[in-house]
Amino acid sequence: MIGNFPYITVIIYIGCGIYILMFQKNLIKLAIGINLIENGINLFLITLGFKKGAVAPIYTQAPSGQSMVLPTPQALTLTSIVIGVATTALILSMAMMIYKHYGSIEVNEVRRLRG
Amino acid sequence: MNLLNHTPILILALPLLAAFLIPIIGKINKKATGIFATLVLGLSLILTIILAVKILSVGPQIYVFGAKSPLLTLPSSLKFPIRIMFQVDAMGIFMGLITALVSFLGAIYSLAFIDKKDGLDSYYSLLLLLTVSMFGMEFTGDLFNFFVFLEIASMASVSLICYRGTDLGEPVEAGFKYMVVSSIAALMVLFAIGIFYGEYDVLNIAAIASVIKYSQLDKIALGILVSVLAMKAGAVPMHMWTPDAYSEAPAPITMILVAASQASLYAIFRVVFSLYNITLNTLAVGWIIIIFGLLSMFIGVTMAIIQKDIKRLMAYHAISQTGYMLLGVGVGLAVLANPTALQRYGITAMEGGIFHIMNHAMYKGLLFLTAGALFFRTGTRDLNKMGGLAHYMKYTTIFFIIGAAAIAGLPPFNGFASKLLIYESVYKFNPLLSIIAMVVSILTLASFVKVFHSAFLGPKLPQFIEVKEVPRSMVFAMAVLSFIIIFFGLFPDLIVKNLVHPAVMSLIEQFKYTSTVLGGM
Amino acid sequence: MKKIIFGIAFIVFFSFLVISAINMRPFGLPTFSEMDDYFIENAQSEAGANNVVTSIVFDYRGFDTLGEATVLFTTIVGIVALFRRVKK
Amino acid sequence: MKEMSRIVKIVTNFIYGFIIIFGFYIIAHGHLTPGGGFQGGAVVASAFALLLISYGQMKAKKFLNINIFSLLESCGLTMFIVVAFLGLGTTFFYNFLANSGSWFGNMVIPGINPGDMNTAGVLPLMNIAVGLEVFAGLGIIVLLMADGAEYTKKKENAENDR
Repeated sequence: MIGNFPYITVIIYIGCGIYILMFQKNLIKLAIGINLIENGINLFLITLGFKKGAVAPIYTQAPSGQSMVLPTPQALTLTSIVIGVATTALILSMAMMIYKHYGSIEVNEVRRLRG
Repeated sequence: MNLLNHTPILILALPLLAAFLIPIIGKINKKATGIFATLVLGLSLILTIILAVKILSVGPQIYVFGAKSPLLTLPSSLKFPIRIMFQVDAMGIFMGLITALVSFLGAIYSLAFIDKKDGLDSYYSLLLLLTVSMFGMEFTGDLFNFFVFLEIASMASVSLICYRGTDLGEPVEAGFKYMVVSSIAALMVLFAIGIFYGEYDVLNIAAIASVIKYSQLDKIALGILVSVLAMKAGAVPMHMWTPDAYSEAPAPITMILVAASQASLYAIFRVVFSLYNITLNTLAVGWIIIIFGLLSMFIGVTMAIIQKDIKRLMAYHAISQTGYMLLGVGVGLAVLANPTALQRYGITAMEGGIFHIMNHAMYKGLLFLTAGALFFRTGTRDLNKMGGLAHYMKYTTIFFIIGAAAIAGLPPFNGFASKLLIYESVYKFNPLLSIIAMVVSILTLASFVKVFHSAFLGPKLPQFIEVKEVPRSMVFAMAVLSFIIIFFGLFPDLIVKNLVHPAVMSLIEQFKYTSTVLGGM
Repeated sequence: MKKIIFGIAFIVFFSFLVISAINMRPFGLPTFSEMDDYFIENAQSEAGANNVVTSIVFDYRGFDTLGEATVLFTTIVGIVALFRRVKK
Repeated sequence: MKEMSRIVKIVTNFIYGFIIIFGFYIIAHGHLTPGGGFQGGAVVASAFALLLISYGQMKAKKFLNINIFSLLESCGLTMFIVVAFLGLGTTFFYNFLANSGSWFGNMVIPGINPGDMNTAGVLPLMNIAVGLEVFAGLGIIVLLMADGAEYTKKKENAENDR
């Protein structure tokens, strides 16, 4: 159980992001919440790929005689980080446009679509 | 070097290359982007038909990326695949046909629908990217690749929903809502992929399906995947984004969004049937999907009756029709364990559910295009302001009648064919479900009669004097859809026998799915 | 009332995540890793690159990276479409 | 965004060249050292963000032109997918240049080696293509969002005047 402590901290990190998404009313805070979950899940993928006492999987001037960390989660996380950048850029631009049209970024005031 | 065994990737790579070139072409001359995009989508439609004929005759197609030959799934020293591969079986190409047809007609429709002043190259580039991402979601055999295409689909559809958002407030709000929902969905899918990678250290769907043990972790991963993809497909508990997104997007884009949310529905079936199949206890998960379907059916139609805006009304109907598909396939899944019940009515229920996906894409697309035609000419979507349009727009009225009759399930049209399959088989499983399905179908008919009366009938209103029929390219797109609806309605068994049945069998037989990869050609 | 429903949903979902974290594989010692061992041994010979991660990103799983570049391109075209000046 | 003080501008004039070179170093050595197309592109884009902030949004428009970035981005992506298409002889993403003795085709000494630039076939080409696309794309995002901030702020000033 104690061996999995890194996973639990990552899950708490994701939990904060989900808490923000559920209970905050400001659009920018929603963007921060989504970013928190994004980074949390990237951390989760990276902690999956760790091997005790291992080196980064690069052969240029690597210290000899050491095993190497699992490379696949790092490749997946690379893709997921760029997706996080794209998501945040799009959400912030939309928040700007909503502020331009509605004059406010509180979720309660931005509610013209009803029913 | 014959291009025929490269068809799965050419269907996807050509529109992608076109999407990258369009900003450059847009700088040269504005009009060319529309025609170029339509030609490329037409080409990929032809390639999809070629691939469909090949798959239905020969069998599932594999395409491995970067290997010595397209069929080399396993590297020499390993027992499971390490590269990304396309695994297109009958179910995948069935959805691919819907995607190709819907996006080709959407491109033709938007040639006349989108005003030529500005932002044209962005529009067509996003339309191509949305099509590419739907193809990717339906053809891929790799979990992480599915997540990347799910993300492209949500990005492209959000940008297209906000397309009219430069001077209007509502589209951006609808886009924001959809963006938040789909980024949570994509992140939770990534979390489930992390769980599968942590457990089995492999990312290929067929490889995971062969080693899956339905442990505590797999139950959680299944729960996350089904609930999140149902949210993306617009099932009830999280359907709040559907009416806003469908009503604020331009009409051809709404038609493609319907097909995009059906791609997430396909993903649920792929996860439940190809990844887990017998290992999950089919009765419980089947009943969960049935309950999702029932809720979607009932709440969708009850909310639809009270709507004033024509596109919001049709959006709620889209939710209720998704309920039919979930009901049909849910019943099929519930009886997957005992073969006798499966033979008796399980397969017909799934055939009804999956055939309903194709029919729904057709007639819901036609209805949204007619709503777009009304908006194009009258500039309003509010039913109270419209009236007496039948006098001026003859063709649109005929197409609307065909669409409304098809969605209500009247005999000569395709809606009836698939709904009948669902009623029959679901009645044998549990009579109450079938009765609810029929009641919902009647309510659907009631709400569309209301729409027809308030929008088309009535005296000639003064402010619509100069309204005339929509341009030819829009009429052509609607005509093709209504021809397909009538053709499917008159010869349903032709379609069910050699298109829907192989799709259902490819979902049910998990062994065939895994052996094509691990058996290795 | 809405807050209570959200609160319960949040706690249920969070407990799902914690359970999955607890019986995930032990942190430092991965139980299965044949795919990654294959990459570590064969990346140099097959893809010819010293950096195994880059050889995965661009050669073994190159199609993901194409999808990845498409995500960035979609976002940029979406933002260009959002902030375009509507010429009256 | 208003422009920053003179000291910041002088330091920026001095530094931004080195940031761009460092970014291209990461892109070019993607297959040897940690890094690659995405990371290098982001470093170069940070140089553009630095220029934008220090010179303010109006002045930065003169030397950070969106059309050039859009052109660069489309060329980068087209180069990427064309390189992938070239492998179509066998399969879509086939690494036809690796160990083939032509452009980037030298054999790699197995095990730990000092690293030779002329290896890993298609990878350096793809790294450059993706790096081009990422830094042009992030440049566009930074400029457009700065432009959007101005565009929405004008709404505030309009409201205050009314």
